[in-house]
Amino acid sequence: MGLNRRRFITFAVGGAVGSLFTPVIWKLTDDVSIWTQNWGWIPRLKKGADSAVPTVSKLCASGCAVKVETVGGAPYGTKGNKDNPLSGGGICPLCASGAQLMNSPARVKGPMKKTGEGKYDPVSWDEALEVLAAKLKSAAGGDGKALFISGDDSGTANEVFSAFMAKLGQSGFYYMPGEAQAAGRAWRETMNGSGQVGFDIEDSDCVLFIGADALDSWGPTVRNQKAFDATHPLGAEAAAKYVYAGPVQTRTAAVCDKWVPVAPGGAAAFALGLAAILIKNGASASAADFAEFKSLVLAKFTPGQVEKMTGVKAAVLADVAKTLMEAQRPVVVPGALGGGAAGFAAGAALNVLLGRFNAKGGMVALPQAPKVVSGAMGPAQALGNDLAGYLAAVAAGKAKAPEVAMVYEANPVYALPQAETMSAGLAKAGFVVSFSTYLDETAAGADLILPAPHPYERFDDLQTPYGLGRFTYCLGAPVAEPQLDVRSTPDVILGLAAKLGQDLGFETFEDVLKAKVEAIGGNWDELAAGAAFTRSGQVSGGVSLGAATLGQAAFPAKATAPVAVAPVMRLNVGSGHVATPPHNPTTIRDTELKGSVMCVQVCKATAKQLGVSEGSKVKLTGAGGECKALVHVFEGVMPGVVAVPLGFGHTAWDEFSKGKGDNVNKILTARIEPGSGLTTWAGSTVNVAKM
Amino acid sequence: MDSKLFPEGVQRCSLGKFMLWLGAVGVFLLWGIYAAFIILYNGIGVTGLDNYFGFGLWITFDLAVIALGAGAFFTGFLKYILKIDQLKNIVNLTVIIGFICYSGAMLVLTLDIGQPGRAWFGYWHPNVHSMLTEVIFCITCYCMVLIIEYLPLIFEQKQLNRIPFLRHLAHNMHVNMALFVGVGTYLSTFHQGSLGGMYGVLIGRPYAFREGFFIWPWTFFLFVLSAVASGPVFAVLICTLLEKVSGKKLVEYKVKSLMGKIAGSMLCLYMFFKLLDTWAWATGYLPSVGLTFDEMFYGNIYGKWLMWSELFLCGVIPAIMLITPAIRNRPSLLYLAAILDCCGIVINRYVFTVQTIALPVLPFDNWQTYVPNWAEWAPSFMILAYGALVLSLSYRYLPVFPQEHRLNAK
Amino acid sequence: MSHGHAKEFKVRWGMVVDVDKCTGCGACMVACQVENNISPMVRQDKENYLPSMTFERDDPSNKMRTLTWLMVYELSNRKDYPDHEVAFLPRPCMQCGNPACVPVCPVVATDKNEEGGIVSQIYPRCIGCRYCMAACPYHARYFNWFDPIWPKGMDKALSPRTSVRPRGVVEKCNFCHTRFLKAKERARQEGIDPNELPEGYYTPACVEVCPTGAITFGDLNNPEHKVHQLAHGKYAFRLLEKLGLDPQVYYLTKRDWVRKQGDNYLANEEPHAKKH
Amino acid sequence: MEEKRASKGSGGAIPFLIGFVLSAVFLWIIFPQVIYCQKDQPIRFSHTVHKEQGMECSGCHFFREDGSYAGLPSNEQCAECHTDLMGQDPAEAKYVKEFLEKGRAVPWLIYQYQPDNVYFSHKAHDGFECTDCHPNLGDSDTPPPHYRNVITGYSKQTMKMWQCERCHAEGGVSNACYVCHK
Repeated sequence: MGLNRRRFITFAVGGAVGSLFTPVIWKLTDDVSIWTQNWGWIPRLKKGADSAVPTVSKLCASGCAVKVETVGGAPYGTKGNKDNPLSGGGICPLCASGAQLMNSPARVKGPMKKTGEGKYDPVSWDEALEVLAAKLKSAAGGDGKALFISGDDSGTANEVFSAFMAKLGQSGFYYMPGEAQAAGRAWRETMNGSGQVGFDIEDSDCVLFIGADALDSWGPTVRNQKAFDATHPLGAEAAAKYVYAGPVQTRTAAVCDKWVPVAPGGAAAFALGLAAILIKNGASASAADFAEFKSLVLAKFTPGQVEKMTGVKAAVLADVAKTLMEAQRPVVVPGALGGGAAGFAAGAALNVLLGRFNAKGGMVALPQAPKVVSGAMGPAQALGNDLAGYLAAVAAGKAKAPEVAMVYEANPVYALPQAETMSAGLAKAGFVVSFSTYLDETAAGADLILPAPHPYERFDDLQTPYGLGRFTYCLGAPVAEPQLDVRSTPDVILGLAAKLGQDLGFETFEDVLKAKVEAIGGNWDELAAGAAFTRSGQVSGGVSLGAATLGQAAFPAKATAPVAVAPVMRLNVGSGHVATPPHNPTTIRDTELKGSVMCVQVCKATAKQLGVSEGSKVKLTGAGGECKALVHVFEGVMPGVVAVPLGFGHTAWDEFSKGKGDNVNKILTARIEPGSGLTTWAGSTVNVAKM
Repeated sequence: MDSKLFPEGVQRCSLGKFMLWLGAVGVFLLWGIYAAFIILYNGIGVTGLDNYFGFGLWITFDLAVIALGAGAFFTGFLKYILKIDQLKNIVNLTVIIGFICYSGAMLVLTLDIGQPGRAWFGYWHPNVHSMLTEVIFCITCYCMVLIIEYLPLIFEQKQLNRIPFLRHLAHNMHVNMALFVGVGTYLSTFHQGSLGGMYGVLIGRPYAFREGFFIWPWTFFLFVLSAVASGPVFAVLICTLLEKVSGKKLVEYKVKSLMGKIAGSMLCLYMFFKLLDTWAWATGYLPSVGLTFDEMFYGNIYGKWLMWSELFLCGVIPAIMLITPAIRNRPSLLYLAAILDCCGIVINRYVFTVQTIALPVLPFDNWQTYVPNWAEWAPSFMILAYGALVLSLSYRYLPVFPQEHRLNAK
Repeated sequence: MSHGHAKEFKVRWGMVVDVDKCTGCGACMVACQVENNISPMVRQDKENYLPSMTFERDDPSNKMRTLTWLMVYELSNRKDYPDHEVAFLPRPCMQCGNPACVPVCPVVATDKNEEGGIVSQIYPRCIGCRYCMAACPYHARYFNWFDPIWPKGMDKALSPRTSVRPRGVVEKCNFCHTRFLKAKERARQEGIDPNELPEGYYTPACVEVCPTGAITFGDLNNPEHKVHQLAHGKYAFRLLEKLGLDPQVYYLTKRDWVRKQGDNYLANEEPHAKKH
Repeated sequence: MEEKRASKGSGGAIPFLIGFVLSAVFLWIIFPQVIYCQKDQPIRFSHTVHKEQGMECSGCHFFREDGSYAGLPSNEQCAECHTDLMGQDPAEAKYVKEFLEKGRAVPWLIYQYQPDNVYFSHKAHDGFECTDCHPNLGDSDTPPPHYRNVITGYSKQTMKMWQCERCHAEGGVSNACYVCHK
């Protein structure tokens, strides 16, 4: 019986039927479905002990007290630290991404040296430090040859940096401009205040935010939010009234009892308008310049004049004044993105008039932690240095460019107002060094990148972030070993100092912090375990109302273009220092960013006036640059105002932020504020043209 | 060249011409196969579907072809159970159409589910409360029944039929066909209904949700009725298309007219209930959940024109045309009515699939629109091409039309 | 009706969200993604070995394709300046008492049968038919259109609590269910009855991180839990209550316009406080 | 015609039967060998040697404070004793050299490996004997080989869902999906 076709087929059929009586088909079917649960290219979870390690996170501007969740020692999540008053268990959307940012593709993996335009070679730390030491040696001799920019205005690391600069004979130590700087300078120079000013929101029963988007991006956001939480119990009547005054219905405005639209640049005028009403109703202050202040506000800030300057109707102004007067413990929290002293001083004067200075639930002057590094610059001087003004002067050729510029945890190329002018100023520096955790715009153009560890990998601290109403000190210890070739910047600087023959008195930054903790009278172990050191008590002393400055500075700048700009910072998008983290793009609305184009917001009336509608492509042109955007019609913006989002338009970083939207810092106009001499960009105006 | 394979006594075009035609069909098949690979390799993300439109073109396509394929079970039922003998002249075609529609729908479903490797879970881990479980069971079972009904036709192919075993097998299957048809009718009725039930039970989707009888929402019965109201005339349309393409008469006109009459009667019955249902939904159910009839529609894409077209232009009008002998007996009008009837059912399946989920139920949500992309169109065309292929081969080599020889005798 | 009897549970985990306290900051959404291993939205699969056959993925601004188990909606009172108001409404899965999604699943990949009343969603069982997504009027269910991708190195920070899902399956908020399992485990270790967890033993990630305390969580059936009182308070309402899905998520607001957007009302209808 | 007759006769059934039997027998024998691949533990860990030193099981396998179970000791725990070589066993030398000194965790092969989508609480099963589910490794000198399914990647001894469900059902414990899945 030979094997013909038919027999073979029969044989094969038999084999097939036979296989059905074995487990093969059934097992394979089952295994294939199990395989789909277990695909090799889907990552596996890590096993191990689960714990939550406290530290501080400096990703947002004010810093968050966090607990880092780890599995088998590896960080994976971040939550608030309930035991720390700075957090109360809450967290901001930037620090919530902390563990993810640790492994972000944008991290600088090791020291890098520039070898050509946009080209970098990895170098060893030794080599890199050698190069930097040589540069600094040659720059020594003569002030103005070196520049240090710090993006962290609450850390002891600054003492190391500024003392190092001082030993080099350099006074060019700057903070990135921000609320703390504007307030600090206005407080000291305009109002003769001392200590660090803050606001005891927790104990207030009526909070008026003038331009301070306090429940989303201003000051110690999480603590502000916790104060709001405490005074607004669930399902019951609120214990405090919150009012937000500003050009845009921000997230703060969304939960406040009232939103008072005030034109951009009109914050000071609005506050002085309120002051005028208060004074008319008998308010007074023991300040030396009260009389001058009184005649100023009664003459120049009548409700009618204020309406012209700010767009706030007399009745509304009276209503806000009434709310303040009727409250037991009101507090005014001034603050607006845009530097300048007037906005702060006018709001602070209002607090003084209300009798709320150094009062419970009012505006307070807080003591500052003693310095531990000898030769370090005091906060008064450091806050007084105006980086934007300096770089603008360098760009214009009015000041000499530094030979070495060092940038720590800051992104001046991106985040300064009139960004293109400022980065041109920085570019004039002979040699730029970036101490950055991430490949940000500044690092991407620097001559040398010396990567800093992520906050979870280093020692760091937080000294009373601006806005707090109580002296507070928090410590952060490393949660995990760095996985990359990075070194803590203050340690690097201490090493450099030794190399250059300086004696800063410390060998490691950990020792500096230990000295600091001892100096304030805290307990290292408790602080390292996540507790905050707090101390009540205020700095007493009379203050002035700043009438002399306000008389010049409180008037809105003359418009140079038809539409006023109201920059809006949303913390989930990023800060000036940290771009959008990997998990945050999904939290950005499609009315804020569509594909790679950002949206600017105008109300119907403005849209009509500009001849644009929902989805129109527009170009915004300011004095220093231009931006592209789509129009989103939103009725929470004052007429004549365009709300622009900060935090977009990165050209470095990673795919989660790079090439998305445009950098609105470019279209802000930096100018010198009359009276205070500070650089301000409040009340910038732009042309909006349909594309 | 392949004339030995042709059915007894009929003429077919040359093999070259036929191959040319198959080549044209093959282009669509290849395009679809490419798309299928891309989809299986990347994930369904390459389609135009999204989190709002989890169902889209594919589900609409499946539901439509399953409804239009209903000619198979209903004609079979009339022929073998109710013994309307005239239908034997077209019943083979309805079986082939049914087979194409059901197997095609299953192919698309394999792409449509996110985890094809787990497709058998529907059997192993069934949720007896889900209408979709009923659909999965009935469709796969009925597809097997259709294969059983199709097989004797294949065995009757001239060469195959010489093999005694196959001849006897085909004969015996014919003898017992009534049994299979009975099973098929039962399965088919249930899954046509379950497909409707799938939407009717959507308690969170006011556009589709319906009260009902026992465990079945009204849409269950409406879908059965609408399927039997369109399936027969769809078979007539396909038959006519075949006649036009081949240039031969395949089925007597009076058979087609009879099919039209059957569909017309069912369409009348369907429209009666459908209009009642729509009325009760618009005036009773919607206000009870705080919605109005007008809120169910949006712009042109989900405008009322769709509903009016479905109900009147493609519902009431073809119903009247099909039950009026004078109209029905005029071929062009019969075909027109048949086209309208089929369009109405496709619109029905489309709005139940897409408009149901496009409607924002949350008051602060917005209408969303859905446009299928190439990755969805390509497999759909692939199924059409697959249908054309099966139909062409069947027509060329199998004795599908018993009357063809007689009608074309010169 | 086919979706008849809601199962009774001794414990019903529920959430109460105060819309008047939500600033829409997004911290909860980030915490949710981190806890539940939702991958960042990467456009290109750079590691794939068939690049010409590999398609680009979705932009995160395409909100129809994001995986936002917890979605914060922006509500508007739809009035013109200056009477305009906004509110933010976080929407997790409602864990309905009478879920629309559960009875429709053909393979029992989603169910509501565990004490606590959380609607389960089992990824290895799901076949990806998306019928549950079509059923849910809250859009709480999401589909994995592509395999997840973590940029190189980022997968080192995966949460140990939630398994990573492959493409082709549906997922949704489950009140961080593994935290419930862990809470029971901790209770056992500490000698506490795992079926009577004290308040605060089990907290979902979003509740834990919310800086304004807008979200509260607990057992709706337990009068000692805060959510029980809040859900019965005069400011409470639920989304789409008229549909009869019986959600286990409640909202609070003192603003009438917000409450009115919580359900559909005819022109002559007024929302009224919930009766119990 | 002859051929046809042959196929009609017994000749038709014989190839079928041969095919049937061959395939059934072949697949029954060969399939289990193909689908599982045998692997040995990275270190020949001897439980008996450790027990002889007077170590308790709970020294390495214990509940943490949060009720979770530390099933495998970490390098830190091992290093409490094995800072230097303690004996002459080459397995110990291999462990110290290749893992402890390099700070690498030992990739132990887990016989009861459960995938990430399963949540198993040892605490909830505290009342059972370990050997009710696990092989009795406590008395082993050489760990038995591990069989890995080449398609699924699971261990051959991985408990399947129906086994969990059966025990839960018998014990009157809920079989709700979320009792065991994450």
